[in-house]
Amino acid sequence: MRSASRIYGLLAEFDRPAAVLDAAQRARAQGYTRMDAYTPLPVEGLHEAVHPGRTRLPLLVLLGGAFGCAGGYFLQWYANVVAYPWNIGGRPHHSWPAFIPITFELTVLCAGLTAVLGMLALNGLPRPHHPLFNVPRFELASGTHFFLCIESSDPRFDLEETRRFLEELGAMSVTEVPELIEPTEGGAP
Amino acid sequence: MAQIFHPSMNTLSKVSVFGAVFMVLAALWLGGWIQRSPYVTAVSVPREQPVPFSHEHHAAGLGIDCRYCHTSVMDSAFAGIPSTKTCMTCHSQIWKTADALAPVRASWATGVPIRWKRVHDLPDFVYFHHGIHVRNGIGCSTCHGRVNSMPLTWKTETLYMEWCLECHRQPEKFLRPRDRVLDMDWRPPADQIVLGRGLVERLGIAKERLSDCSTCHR
Amino acid sequence: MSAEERISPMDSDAAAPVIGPGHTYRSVTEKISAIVLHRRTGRGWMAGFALAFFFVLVFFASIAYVLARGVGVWGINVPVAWGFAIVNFVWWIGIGHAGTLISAVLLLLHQEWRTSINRFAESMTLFAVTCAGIFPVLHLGRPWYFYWLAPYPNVMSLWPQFRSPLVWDLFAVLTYFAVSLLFWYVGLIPDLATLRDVARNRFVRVVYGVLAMGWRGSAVHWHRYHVAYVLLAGLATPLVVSVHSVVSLDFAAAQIPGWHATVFPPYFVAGAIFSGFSMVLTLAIPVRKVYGLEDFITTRHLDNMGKVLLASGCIVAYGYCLETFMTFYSGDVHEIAQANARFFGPSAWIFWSLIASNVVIPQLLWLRGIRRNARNLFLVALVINVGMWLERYVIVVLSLERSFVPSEWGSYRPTFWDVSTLLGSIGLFAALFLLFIRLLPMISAFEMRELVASRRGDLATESAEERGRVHE
Amino acid sequence: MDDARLDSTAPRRTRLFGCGEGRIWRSLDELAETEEFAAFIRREFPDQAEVWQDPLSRREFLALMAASFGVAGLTGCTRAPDSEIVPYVDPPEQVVPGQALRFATAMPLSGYGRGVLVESHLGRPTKIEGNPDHPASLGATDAILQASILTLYDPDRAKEVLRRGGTSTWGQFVGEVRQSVATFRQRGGRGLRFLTETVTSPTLTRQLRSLLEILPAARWHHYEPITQDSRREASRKAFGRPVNTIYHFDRAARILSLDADFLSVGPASLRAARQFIDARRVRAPLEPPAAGQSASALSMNRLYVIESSPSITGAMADHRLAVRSERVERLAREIAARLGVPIARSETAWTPAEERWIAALVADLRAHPGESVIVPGDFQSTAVHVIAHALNERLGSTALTHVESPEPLATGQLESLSELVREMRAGEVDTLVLLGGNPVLTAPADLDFAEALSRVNLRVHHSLYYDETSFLCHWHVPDTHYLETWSDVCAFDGTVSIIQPLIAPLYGGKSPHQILDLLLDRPETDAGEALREEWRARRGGGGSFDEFWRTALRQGVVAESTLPPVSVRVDPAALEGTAPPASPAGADIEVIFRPDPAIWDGRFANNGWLQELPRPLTKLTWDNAALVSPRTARALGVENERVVDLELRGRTVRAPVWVLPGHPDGSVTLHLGYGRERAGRVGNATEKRGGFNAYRLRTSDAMASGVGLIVRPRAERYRLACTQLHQMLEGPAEDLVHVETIQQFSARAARPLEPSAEARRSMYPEVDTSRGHQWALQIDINACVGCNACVVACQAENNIPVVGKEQVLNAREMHWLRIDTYHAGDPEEQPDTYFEPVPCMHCEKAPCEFVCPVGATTHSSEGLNEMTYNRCVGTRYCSNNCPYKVRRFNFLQYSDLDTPSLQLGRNPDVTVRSRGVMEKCTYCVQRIQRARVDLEELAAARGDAASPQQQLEIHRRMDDRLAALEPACAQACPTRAITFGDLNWKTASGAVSAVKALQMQPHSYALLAELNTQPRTRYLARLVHPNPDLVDPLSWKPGGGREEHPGER
Repeated sequence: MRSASRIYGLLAEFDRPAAVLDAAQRARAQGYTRMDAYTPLPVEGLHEAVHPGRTRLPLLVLLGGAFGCAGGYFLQWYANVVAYPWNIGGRPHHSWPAFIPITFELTVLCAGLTAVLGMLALNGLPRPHHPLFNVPRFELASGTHFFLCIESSDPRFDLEETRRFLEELGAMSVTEVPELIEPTEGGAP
Repeated sequence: MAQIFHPSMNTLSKVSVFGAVFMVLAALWLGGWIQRSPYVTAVSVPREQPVPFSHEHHAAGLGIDCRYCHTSVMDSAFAGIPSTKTCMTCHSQIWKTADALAPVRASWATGVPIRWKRVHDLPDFVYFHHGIHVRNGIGCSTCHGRVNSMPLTWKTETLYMEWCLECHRQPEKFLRPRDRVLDMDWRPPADQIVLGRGLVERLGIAKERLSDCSTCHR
Repeated sequence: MSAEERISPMDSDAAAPVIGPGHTYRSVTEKISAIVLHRRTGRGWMAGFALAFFFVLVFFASIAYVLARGVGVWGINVPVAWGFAIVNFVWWIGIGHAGTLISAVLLLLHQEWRTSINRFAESMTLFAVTCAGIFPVLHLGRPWYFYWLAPYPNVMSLWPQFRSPLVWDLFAVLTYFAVSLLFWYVGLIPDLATLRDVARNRFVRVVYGVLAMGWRGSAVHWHRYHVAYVLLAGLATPLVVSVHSVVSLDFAAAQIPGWHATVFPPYFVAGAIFSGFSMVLTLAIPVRKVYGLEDFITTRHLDNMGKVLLASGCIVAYGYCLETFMTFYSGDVHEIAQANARFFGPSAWIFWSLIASNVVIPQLLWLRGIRRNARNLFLVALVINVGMWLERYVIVVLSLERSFVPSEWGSYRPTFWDVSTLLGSIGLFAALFLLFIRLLPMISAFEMRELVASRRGDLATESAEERGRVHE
Repeated sequence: MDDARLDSTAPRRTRLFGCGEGRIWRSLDELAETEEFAAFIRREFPDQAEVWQDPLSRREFLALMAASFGVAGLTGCTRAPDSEIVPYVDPPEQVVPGQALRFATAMPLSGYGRGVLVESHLGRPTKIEGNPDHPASLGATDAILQASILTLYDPDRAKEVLRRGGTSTWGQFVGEVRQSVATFRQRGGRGLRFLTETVTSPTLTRQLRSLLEILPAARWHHYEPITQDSRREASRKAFGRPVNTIYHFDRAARILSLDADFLSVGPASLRAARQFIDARRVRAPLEPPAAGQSASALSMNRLYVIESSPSITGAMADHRLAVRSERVERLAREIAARLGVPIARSETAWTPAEERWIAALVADLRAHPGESVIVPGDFQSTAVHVIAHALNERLGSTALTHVESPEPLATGQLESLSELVREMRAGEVDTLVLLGGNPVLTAPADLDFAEALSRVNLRVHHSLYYDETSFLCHWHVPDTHYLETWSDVCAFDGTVSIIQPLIAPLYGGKSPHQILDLLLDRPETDAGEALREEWRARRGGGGSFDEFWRTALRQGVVAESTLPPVSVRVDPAALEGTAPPASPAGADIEVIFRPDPAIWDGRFANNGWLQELPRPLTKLTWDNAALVSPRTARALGVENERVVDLELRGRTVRAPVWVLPGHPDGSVTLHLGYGRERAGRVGNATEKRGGFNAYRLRTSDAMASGVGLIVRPRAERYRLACTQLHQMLEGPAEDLVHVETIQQFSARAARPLEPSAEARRSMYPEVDTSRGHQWALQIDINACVGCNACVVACQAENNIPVVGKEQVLNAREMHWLRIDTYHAGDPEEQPDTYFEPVPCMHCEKAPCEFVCPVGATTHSSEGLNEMTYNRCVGTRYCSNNCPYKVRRFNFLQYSDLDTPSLQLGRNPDVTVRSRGVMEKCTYCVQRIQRARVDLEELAAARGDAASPQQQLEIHRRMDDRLAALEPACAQACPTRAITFGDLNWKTASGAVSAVKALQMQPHSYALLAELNTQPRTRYLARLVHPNPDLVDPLSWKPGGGREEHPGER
């Protein structure tokens, strides 16, 4: 494939979580907005640094749970009261206490599914292919090393200056992350 | 390290994860659709018979009464299939040499019955009583369609339980006066519901009973 | 035993560490992934898997035979219409409770010692529930209609009868399986990514790469990941309580003496935890030994699990007492006759051996010597596993043998096929578990790294308590 | 069990046919080996069902695989297979497809007939009911009558004429017989002998007589293993002429049975049961009892039973005395003497208890002259019969009459057989024609009939099965089942029934009439000819014969054929003649022989329904056993299922022991008819089932009982399939059976047995049961004699499969209706015994329903607890949660779907259940549906009816239709213990239905009422009428009367 003619961003490597956290905070102070950190373990506070804001996930889960709850109860009510009301051992058709367990289970099921699928969706996963994987050392991001990536789409991004900035942050190394362009999209400038 | 995956995998994987749900639903829907398709139900699929008997000709054309052949339809569980003798009452006089009727004559001569193909076949665990349906005013055509227009007989209803229940839950929608049950051209009048309610009332039909399991299954 | 030796010089009052000293991100990562990627398949594993697989074949053969001839090949009869199948079902479901409990509850309680065992427990849960799920279908007179328990539009316009605890079961067990699966898989994603990146063989990379879903450890992802994980834990906690409660309702909702008891839900849940933890120990202790994981699964873990075992065991014992008390307190002649049959009847030996293994023997766990000695703990756990199976046998079978009308009192004798299905399911469980430890990281690597980080004070936000431990 | 058949008949057969014929018997045995084993595997009878070998289950297996995959499986049914309709070519009259016809006929058993009505679907008999117009049936049936339909379709019946065990044809037989007849004519019939069972058929008698006229030197013998010789001899001695004594229990206030099991044995047992119970029915007036309400208003007969082996008659007794058989005559003499009959009493020391018992009895009898009756047992000596006759005469009993015996042969049957055997030994018999019977099996062992038989040159056997006797005969001709043939038969009182065929012989059988016609050198016809001819002759002129014939066939009895009563007086000489029996050495044990309650003398051994029928009292199936009392068992050091060697007069059999509370001490009861070698695949004795052959101990001097039995316990055990292991009425069981004296009953007639409706209010809203039909069943356990008729009737009506001993051993029997039997009191002494039939309770608040996940068991708007087989997935949860455990599960494929003949006999209105579904009593819902069709028609008619009179008329017809609606159990019941009906129904006269009236009785109660399942099936308490001289009626309690029952010695 064609060599990297467009840059996805600059990738700085650190060996300690504290370092990358510090770097991210400084970068934000510097006014960088489009960046992300990649770590082999969740680092507390890091996401505020790289990308302030709260996730909508809990809301989604709540909605999912509500759907499961209502749907579950409706299902049972419809089946045993509306669709084919049987006389079952003299019990009322609408035996609501008997409908509770399944209502509960379906609530949990839907909420759980929403939590996971929502998390994936919001994270844009699955995404097996990503420019960062072009960087050979990035494979350490899932094991031992900590990375900060300032993306070229950042308004303040300037290849030279940003590289210098990152090196000042005490990165072990700073690498360009090439973005690959599909041949079908025609040549780049 | 190089990329492990081609960029197209991104779309592919997303689709496969988030589309799975819809695929399952589609499969279920397909199942239901096949179950109700003529392939399974044989609805409106004419049935080949050893003798190409035409209800159209006999009932509509010659105006023979249903009960002439289906003798026990009014009072027995089983409507009755005409014996070879019944056929021969006429066909010993007319069409004596018609090739189509050769099997009938053979049966009469040898005493070996004709083996008709069943068109309306219920599972063995369903107990259907023709007599009570006819007497309470369920017309032939309600379940069998306009048989008098069928050269070869076919099913016009699925005979699925859901179909039976339509009527067993709301008989008033389908009942007719008893003297009209044989009427092939019966159309429900505008005030069918009123008429039906009246009939249910007069015949003392216990509606709640009609959807008891033991009404049809024993 | 090397772990014990290593920690023995420390004063035994201080809590033992949850991870051996001197571990770095690299050491943890490599040690865990090596078991999967580099280490050669050991002879022990091979032998174990061969044995397990033999029983898997036995299982499949038995299933085929049962399907072909009917459940009559088992010892069941009237009055004892439920036999081994249901006993096994309840037993496996019970075992399947430790996983979610450890992962979810202990997570919410910030018990960091859970880290090195939760993956184990969760996987075990999945396999146990898988085994459990087979029996309810298999025990049907006409298994090929099992899907009639599920609500779906059909040409009969019929629906399930939602007052039946069996339908509750269906939903509870399926939900539990689904949620446990999600929980387990979500937990695996970062480790799969690790394996993807550590692996060298292209095929292996592709496989783990697909499973990892392109995880790249983004801080934002980590955040949402954490939220989702905690939410799941929050959902799973009531779920785990509900599932065995629902299972217990199969009996409590019925009216025959020995089943109709309001105490069942709580004490079934306790029993589930009891059996679940004992099974975790039964698996963890040998694996720990074989793969030399003593400094990941330390004596601290054994100790804690021993304590949980003891606690839940006491609750179960309380359940037995209460059940018996209520029997005589109610003054119901049938209940009392039932109890007498249990205590002194022809099958009394089963009841008493259950008491021995679930109530008496677990009392040994009061002794630290037992809790902290892997071998002893292992033996106790084994006994409890058996005891919990017996408990279900007593509830299901003994109750049915003596119901209301003496003319229909009966007895139950298991047949070859009863036993073969039980052993077969154990074989299936073992086989699945062996495959798991061979193919997937059996310890959560990223959480271990968190431990390392907190120990080394690598985290910017490190608390005094953590720093304290760093200087041990 | 096996060396009970040490001398296998195979070697004898070589001797018979010489070495030349050896091949035959060897091949025969090979046949026995291979075919029967193949049959086991083919599961034509379900025992040891090897379903894996069963093609059906393989199909199922594939089907289920297909169903579990594949989308079409979603609704559980794939494409419907193409099926066909095959109409008649030329339809018979009156046959309407889908509607059943009923024909009247009669079943002969031991010579005497009981009238039946047979239901027939498209020419296939499917169900047998009693004929109300027949004196011996009164509309009732017993287990054997009900089960006889299965014998009709039995695939093991003889199917072809056999000559020396090899296939032959009727034609060849005819040829050979015609030749030999010719030779006999020249010889005047010398050397020709006929052996029949008891015969009362006028036509058969006439045929035989006319044959004997032609062949004066020929002889006609008769023999029946369950013989009534003592009755015959006694009537000859006492009255000087052969008469049948007919007891009218409805006229008796005090009944004493001298070892007579009149409720279950004998040609009049059904009538006896009906009359006996009718005189015991007690009903409180429906309106609150008046002040004067007292026991006097509630009268009831009192039954004393002295018996040597527990019987259902004994179980119904108000006072029962269990003694060894030899003591019965001494007791009889004592009682007779005290009542002033001039007779020698035997020197016997009575225990104080016995003394009290006798005194009380004598006083009671004396106090009721005229309305007391003494019934002697068939298994007692002639003397006892004579004494009974004398006593009845002395007491001037009006509860019995006498009629001429309809039997043509007056000679005792044992005597007759012994003479035949003597002649055979002497070589005077050249040709022996055995019409029915199986003497090789049933003849007294000391006669060694088989050996004698081998000295006869030509042996012809005519019977339903190719049995032990047929095996030793040159010719075997298959007999016709009584539903396949024309014949006639007398009832106990001489009333004649015409037996008419409902179906052409399935297996080409020939009736005895045809065989005799053949011997008479008459043209070959069907038996009907001989019959009509006979009756033309008998009837003489006047009126059209066809008319007479049609009426006789329609009603099932020949008009005015009942014999008139004859007045007889006891000849005093008869009393002097009899000497008191020498009292035997007390120590040695007595053996009692009785017919098996189900398979009778063994002729029904191949009938699966009867084999699997839990015997009254013992609840054993598929086997007989050596029945002993608990005390005797302890004395012998044996327990249930222990195998013992029984030796009598040097002959030995090996039998398993069964301990039976209520059995007299010091004696052992053996049931006959088991240990068969050539009964068929169901009845043949094997290692695992089929019992032992008690005939091997039975000698001509010990036909009913004999002293001197030696019991040797062995090491091994033999598993017996018992369907009720816990029979003691104690602990939780106590409330299941309510028993009280009529004094206690009338004392609390107003007070119901149950907690008030208030106390039983449910948490759930009451279901509205005020509209439509609301079905209910009331079982009067005071009327239930535990005869099992209902159980088999239910099995026949509802296509209930036979599961075989192995399955019964695992408590998997399928009977929808079981008769629980409970003992109250100390089992060591003589406990009371109570019967309680238990069908489905059809609970309003059914515990089985709410646990079913798929709604396969639901509640109908008419209160039926419906079981929908085709929805059932088989979780068995309903069975677990049923407090009454009345549900039955098809653990394997029990219904035989392969044997064509068995399918013919099935009830087309009831689904044949497949493997894996639950089933249970449905109140015979198929009958309810049939009735509903008629009722709806009538309802519509009533809607149209113009005048109130018309409406009332139609209402009456609806009443009748409802009255005719009975489940099979109720219809079969000899004592009308079961009442079915509509709780909401009001008759034209405004009265409530019978069942409603019974439910309002103060002694009506529900089982396990404390569970508040609100059953539709309810019970009426058992009432007893003890003698106040023996026990205080007000403080009486079940089993409490124990000390009044003196133990033996």
